Amino acid sequence: MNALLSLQNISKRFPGVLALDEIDMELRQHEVLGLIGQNGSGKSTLMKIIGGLHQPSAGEMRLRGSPVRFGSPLEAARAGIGLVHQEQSLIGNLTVAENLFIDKPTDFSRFGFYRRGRMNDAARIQLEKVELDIAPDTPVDQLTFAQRQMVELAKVLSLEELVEGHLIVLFDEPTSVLTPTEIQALFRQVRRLKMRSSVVFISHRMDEVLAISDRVYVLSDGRNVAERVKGATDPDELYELMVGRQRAGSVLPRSNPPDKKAPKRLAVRDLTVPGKVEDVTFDVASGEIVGLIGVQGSGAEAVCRAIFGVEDSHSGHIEYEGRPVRVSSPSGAVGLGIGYVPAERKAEAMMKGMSVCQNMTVTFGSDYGYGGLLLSKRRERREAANWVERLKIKTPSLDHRIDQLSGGNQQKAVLSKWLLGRSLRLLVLDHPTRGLDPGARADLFNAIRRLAEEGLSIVFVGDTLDEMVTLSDTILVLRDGRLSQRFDDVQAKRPSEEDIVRAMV
Amino acid sequence: MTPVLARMFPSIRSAGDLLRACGPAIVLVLVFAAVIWIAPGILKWRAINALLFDAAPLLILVIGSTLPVLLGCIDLSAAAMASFSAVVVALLVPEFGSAAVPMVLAGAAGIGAAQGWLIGRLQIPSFVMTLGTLGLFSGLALYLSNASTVGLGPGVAPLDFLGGRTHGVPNAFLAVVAVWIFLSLLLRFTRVGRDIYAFGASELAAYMSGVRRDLIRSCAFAISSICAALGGMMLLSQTLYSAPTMASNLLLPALVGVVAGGTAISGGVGGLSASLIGGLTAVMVRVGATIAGLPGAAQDVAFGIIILVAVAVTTDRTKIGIVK
Amino acid sequence: AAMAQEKPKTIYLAVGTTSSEYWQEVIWGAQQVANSVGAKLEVYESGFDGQKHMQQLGAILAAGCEGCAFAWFPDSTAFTKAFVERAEAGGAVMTTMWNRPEEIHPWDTASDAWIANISFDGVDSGYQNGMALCKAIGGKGGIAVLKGTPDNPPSKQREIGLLKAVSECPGMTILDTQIGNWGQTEGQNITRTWIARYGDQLKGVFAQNDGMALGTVAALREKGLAGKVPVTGSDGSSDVLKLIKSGEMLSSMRISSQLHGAVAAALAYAVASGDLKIGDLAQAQRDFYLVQTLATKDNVDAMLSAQPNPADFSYDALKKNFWARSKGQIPVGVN
Amino acid sequence: MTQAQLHAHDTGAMVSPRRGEAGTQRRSGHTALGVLKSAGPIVSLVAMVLVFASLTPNFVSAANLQAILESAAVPAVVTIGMTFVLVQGSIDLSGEGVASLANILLSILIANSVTAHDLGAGAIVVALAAGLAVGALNGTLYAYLRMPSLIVTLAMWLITLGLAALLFPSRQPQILDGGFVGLALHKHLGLSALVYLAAALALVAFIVERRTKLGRMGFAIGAEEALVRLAGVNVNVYKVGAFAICGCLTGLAGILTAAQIGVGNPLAGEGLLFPGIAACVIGGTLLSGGRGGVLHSLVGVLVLVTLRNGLVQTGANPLLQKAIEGVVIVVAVAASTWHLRRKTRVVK
Ligand SMILES: Nc1ncnc2c1ncn2[C@@H]1O[C@H](COP(=O)(O)OP(=O)(O)OP(=O)(O)O)[C@@H](O)[C@H]1O
Ligand SMILES: Nc1ncnc2c1ncn2[C@@H]1O[C@H](COP(=O)(O)OP(=O)(O)OP(=O)(O)O)[C@@H](O)[C@H]1O
Ligand SMILES: [Mg+2]
Ligand SMILES: [Mg+2]
Repeated sequence: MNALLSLQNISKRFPGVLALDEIDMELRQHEVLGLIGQNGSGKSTLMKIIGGLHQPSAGEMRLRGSPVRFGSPLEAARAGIGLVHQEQSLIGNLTVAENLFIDKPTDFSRFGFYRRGRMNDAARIQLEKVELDIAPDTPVDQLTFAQRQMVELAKVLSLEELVEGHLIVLFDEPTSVLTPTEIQALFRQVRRLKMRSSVVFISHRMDEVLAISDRVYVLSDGRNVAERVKGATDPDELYELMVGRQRAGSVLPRSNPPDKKAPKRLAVRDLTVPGKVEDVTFDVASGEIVGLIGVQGSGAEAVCRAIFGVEDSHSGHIEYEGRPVRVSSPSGAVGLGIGYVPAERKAEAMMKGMSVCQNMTVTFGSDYGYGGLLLSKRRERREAANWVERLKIKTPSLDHRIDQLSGGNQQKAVLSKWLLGRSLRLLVLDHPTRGLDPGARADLFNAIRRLAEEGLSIVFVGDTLDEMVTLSDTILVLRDGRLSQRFDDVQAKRPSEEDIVRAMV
Repeated sequence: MTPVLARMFPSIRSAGDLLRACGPAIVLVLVFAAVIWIAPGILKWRAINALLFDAAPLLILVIGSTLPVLLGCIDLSAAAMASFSAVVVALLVPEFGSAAVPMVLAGAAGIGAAQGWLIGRLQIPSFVMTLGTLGLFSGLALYLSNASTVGLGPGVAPLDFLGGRTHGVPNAFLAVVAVWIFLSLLLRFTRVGRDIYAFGASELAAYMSGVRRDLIRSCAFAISSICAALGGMMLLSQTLYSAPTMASNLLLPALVGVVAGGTAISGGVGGLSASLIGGLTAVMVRVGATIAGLPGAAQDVAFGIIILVAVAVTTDRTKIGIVK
Repeated sequence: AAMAQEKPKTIYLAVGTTSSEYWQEVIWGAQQVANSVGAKLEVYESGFDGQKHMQQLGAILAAGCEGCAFAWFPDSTAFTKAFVERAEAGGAVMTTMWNRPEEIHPWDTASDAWIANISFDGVDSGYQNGMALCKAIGGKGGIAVLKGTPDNPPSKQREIGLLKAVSECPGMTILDTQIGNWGQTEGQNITRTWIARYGDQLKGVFAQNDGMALGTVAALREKGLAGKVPVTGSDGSSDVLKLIKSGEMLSSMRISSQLHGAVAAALAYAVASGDLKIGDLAQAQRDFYLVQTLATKDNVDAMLSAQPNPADFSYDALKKNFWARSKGQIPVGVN
Repeated sequence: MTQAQLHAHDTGAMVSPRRGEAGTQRRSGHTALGVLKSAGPIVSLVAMVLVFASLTPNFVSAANLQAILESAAVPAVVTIGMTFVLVQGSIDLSGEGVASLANILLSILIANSVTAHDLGAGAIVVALAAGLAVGALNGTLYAYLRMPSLIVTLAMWLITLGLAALLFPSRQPQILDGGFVGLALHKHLGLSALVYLAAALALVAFIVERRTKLGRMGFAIGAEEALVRLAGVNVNVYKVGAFAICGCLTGLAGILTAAQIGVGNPLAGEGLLFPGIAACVIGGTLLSGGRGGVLHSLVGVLVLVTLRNGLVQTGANPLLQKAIEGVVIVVAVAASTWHLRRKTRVVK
């Protein structure tokens, strides 16, 4: 087989970090290449190098046998290379059409003036490919999250018309925020694309990777550790190659079921968030893990945010440890011993530019000081170090900048911000595993499980049914903002996934 | 670096970091050296002493203005507040004597806190809010003083103190140092200080971590206002006359001082020592330009160019992702 | 102060800005004095920021300035006392221009250093312009008043003078008073609004300085009213003199700015060099107005053609009698 | 059951309709609510006119409307330029210096009473070029050296003001070029050429803002600069472009001031800056960038000019006018952004 794109000894060094360490890779024509690896193993960096966003520190990249070097995404696009980023990359106040062609060589502007008619016509063709029925001049910030993801897809597909010849399309974790329907639509497109292109596909879900890829590379610590051909491997082997330990039993079973007679930690009565949630009622016992699930937009996220006091308005009664409370701001919630890990880690949970330690101690650091006002840096550092060890947070030091950690480790640091609080009694987790590799996810689940056993109550919104069933003691299913069903004692009598799905629709 | 130093300054990890951290101080030393080279007479204790005395009002404003900037906000009203409180003190002294001073400081704190609180409640940019209060304070200062200078007799103990010297050191400068030490301790060792930096680094993340942002914003703006009022009183103690516009021109030099020290206008990075250095740099540049005998307009040009150079050298671009 | 017999090599002059004709002429006058004694003139500009002048004075004194000669502009009356006291503490001598609080004088405050305060009679300016206006509108009708920065003494004095004129010209009434902050654009915008508001009722405009008067004339021109509605200013700058000549303006109080700078510099130099002793000076020599002339159509040609002769502003020429063109002592309780 | 099968299962689960589907929905500006929201500043303008009209009958006369429009012309030009910078989330404080510099350059180069030059239109070109150059330099320092725009332009303010003072030929040059001064004097339908010029500029700026890459990328940079960079767009070019436009228009404002007064003034820019920024923000342009635009800013200018005019018309205490203006700025901005309030919104 002839290699379309080959990388030889590619290294990438960031200040203080060797992200890629002499990677060799080969992409053939008409193939889908899967790429897996733990958080921080260098997958995105590799994609960005191919896509022209980063330049390698060393090594050579050959396209159809001749060496190439892309100075910008535009140059890469001219060579037929398109990249779907890990994070959404659409610009909210531009139109769909403008976003589609922002990084492409087009002739939609003359003397700096846009020719909107032509651009919108071209955009319509792309939107049809992904079966999206929206006007091309809609500003992107009016789209739903999933619609945007489809626009991202259309954005890369538009290379088909703009560039002659064979394409290379790079997907960096496109599925982590998609629903299964959308994943199927994506896969259909990928299979269609194979006719005239080669695809690199990154995901943390082994089964997805196996379902779509012809070949799989496994990255670890910036090195290429294995290559497997489809059919000659299975998810467990891939997992092992990636994480380096057995998959089975990675999440520990619960040792002591929550005490049903224990006092209620939280009682939510008739919670209504206008336009999102209606009359939701449930209890959380101490030490209980309550999983909330529903399709996107079913209100689970709004319930979490209302409990933490960040919904702009809500009605209903919330009782906390037997007392009626009105939580109207996060500081109020924190005062009650409630913590919240939001889904939007980058924007809402992490103070970029500050150190791991500073991020961990922002909320409860003063508990380790004197009188709640004076700080003791020594004591709080000791406590932070303690949690770094307990959660196995991979960081060079406590003073490393948090945004330079891998996603999973960022998530663990964010989680430990709450765990530092001695007074924390209820932790609300909103999609805490989004973007985490399987190993990190298992670590996180084990940590959560352990904390629940110690008496912390947890409200949890997960990514997949599997997660919910693995972790929850009680599962509440939300449909269109209302509670449609509850499953008790999940760990003892596992509900079938069909049952749960039925309650969701 | 030795482990001890590394512990004390965790953010300094390489020679580049060190250079950048010391950049503002190096700029100050260079400017000072240039001034000494032009006019060796400046090295006399009396001369330095007089300079510090003059610099005190500006320095205290620079220190106060730093807190809103650490949040990523800006307080354009500080200089107007300084004039306003000087006028109000002068008007209140005949009635209340020395008590006028603490009264006005308390009032300034209240007004500053209200300002900070309103920024949060109304959700309008601090630039706009304080532009509005800038107009408000200067208008009120004109109105209350009936647009005239108000003389201040002797015998107002706090102001006499500010205008005096202890062991030859100007008390106004001692006050600056005291405020600087107090606020530095506050920023470094208390929860308020930590929250201010957290707020500056990411307001949303800090809010979601339980930082009481209205409270923090109110604190920062209250401190800024108190410092401004104190600056106004220092000025008053020097001139013994208050005028409704006497400190208005300190707005820009104060901002220059904050930024020239390396405090990022986007918040979260920098501190009071930086501001003190920046403020002293701003003062020394003016002194240098004066002593060098540059014509007035050329002094402004030189000042502008030095600001550009100083900021170009000292801005820590690694910590600010996107510069606005 | 140290009455050093050694002649100062530098004269220090503080000005509000270098961006105006008035101040440029002040500098010119002081420059002639400096040239004639072979001294250097250092000019300090503040942009009307008293703090800036404080720092500059501080820097000069800090570098050592025993017996220095300062001709200083206190940006507002609030700073005057501080300036003269500093000069005294630094062993230097100082004359001041324009701004002095009503209740302090060179003989009662820092009296060893503060030689004199030299100003122009704002009340007289307001009065004469007001009376010219009264005559121009035939003693009857409404006028509007543009004030400078509100806390500035000349602005207040000119208003007092105008009110005196109004009381002597009972048919003339003040329609409105607005603050134009000495600025041209502000004067223009406010006048536009007056024209819209008062229409034909607006018979004249009393602007407290030439800058605002220029703005007023510009606004009147837009409506074809320039020359029909009389406008008065104060300063007597060259462009305003031309407007008076062309009939678009009525009058302006012409002050001799060259003389202002020259006398302030010469007096400072005289004391610093020992030619004059502060103790010998009478009060009328230490706090006085300089003469001024109302520029009107009748005398404007002469004013426009007059070229200042540097020789008239040399130190020796002035030294014959520093007070030759004094209008007399500033009345007590006034500034 | 493998996860792949699971996904196949809940395929059905995920097809339930989502809330807030944009589907066939068009622009927010076309919905009634959208119109009302972006009309906030206009509503405040109308309310202000009504209040003043009820206080003094003269307020709504043709003559006064002309006065308002004439007074709004120069601030409008400044504000249009400023909008391009603010929309990107940066700020330009150098306006007063740049306008002063352009003003003095023009008036010493055009036929005048002080210098011997008479470049005619060439003087306008030189003055505009100076504005453009300073703007481009601002943009370059900001974009390429990554210095905060606030401090770059603050320094440039001092520098340009100093240069204007150095260029000042010791007497205010009276402009003798009749055609140039005529710009402000000759009236069509009661309005001078300056008003038409400002209106035409607003139209051109509006087209640039909506229809060109420079305009659209400005909005994008203000909203999501990191993403725009990620898309490989050369952000710096657009930043420099915006500052150059701002500098050029500010220079133009200085030139127009010269036409209005008929004399050159090295302090011509005084008082242009903060009201200009306030006007943008009152009109609904966010200091944080990404929202607002030229038309918004024009409404803001009208609000401020109308307020000043109205305060004079109604005879408010002149000493308190600044204070009243301050309060109105705060109230107007709060009112025009009230609908954006969210607990999780960040406004700095
Ligand atoms: N711009 C950067 N500056 C410094 N270090 C970086 C930068 N980008 C990535 N890194 C570092 O490079 C390494 C690889 O990161 P990369 O994003 O490629 O990982 P990944 O495999 O995509 O992880 P994930 O599964 O979490 O997306 C990490 O250690 C990361 O901290
Ligand atoms: N229902 C609402 N709709 C829109 N905006 C709101 C609403 N409630 C509050 N806000 C805005 O959100 C801001 C934050 O309000 P909140 O009370 O949650 O926080 P806070 O007062 O800053 O917290 P703390 O009390 O801890 O200081 C308010 O200042 C207000 O402007
Ligand atoms: Mg990645
Ligand atoms: Mg609150």
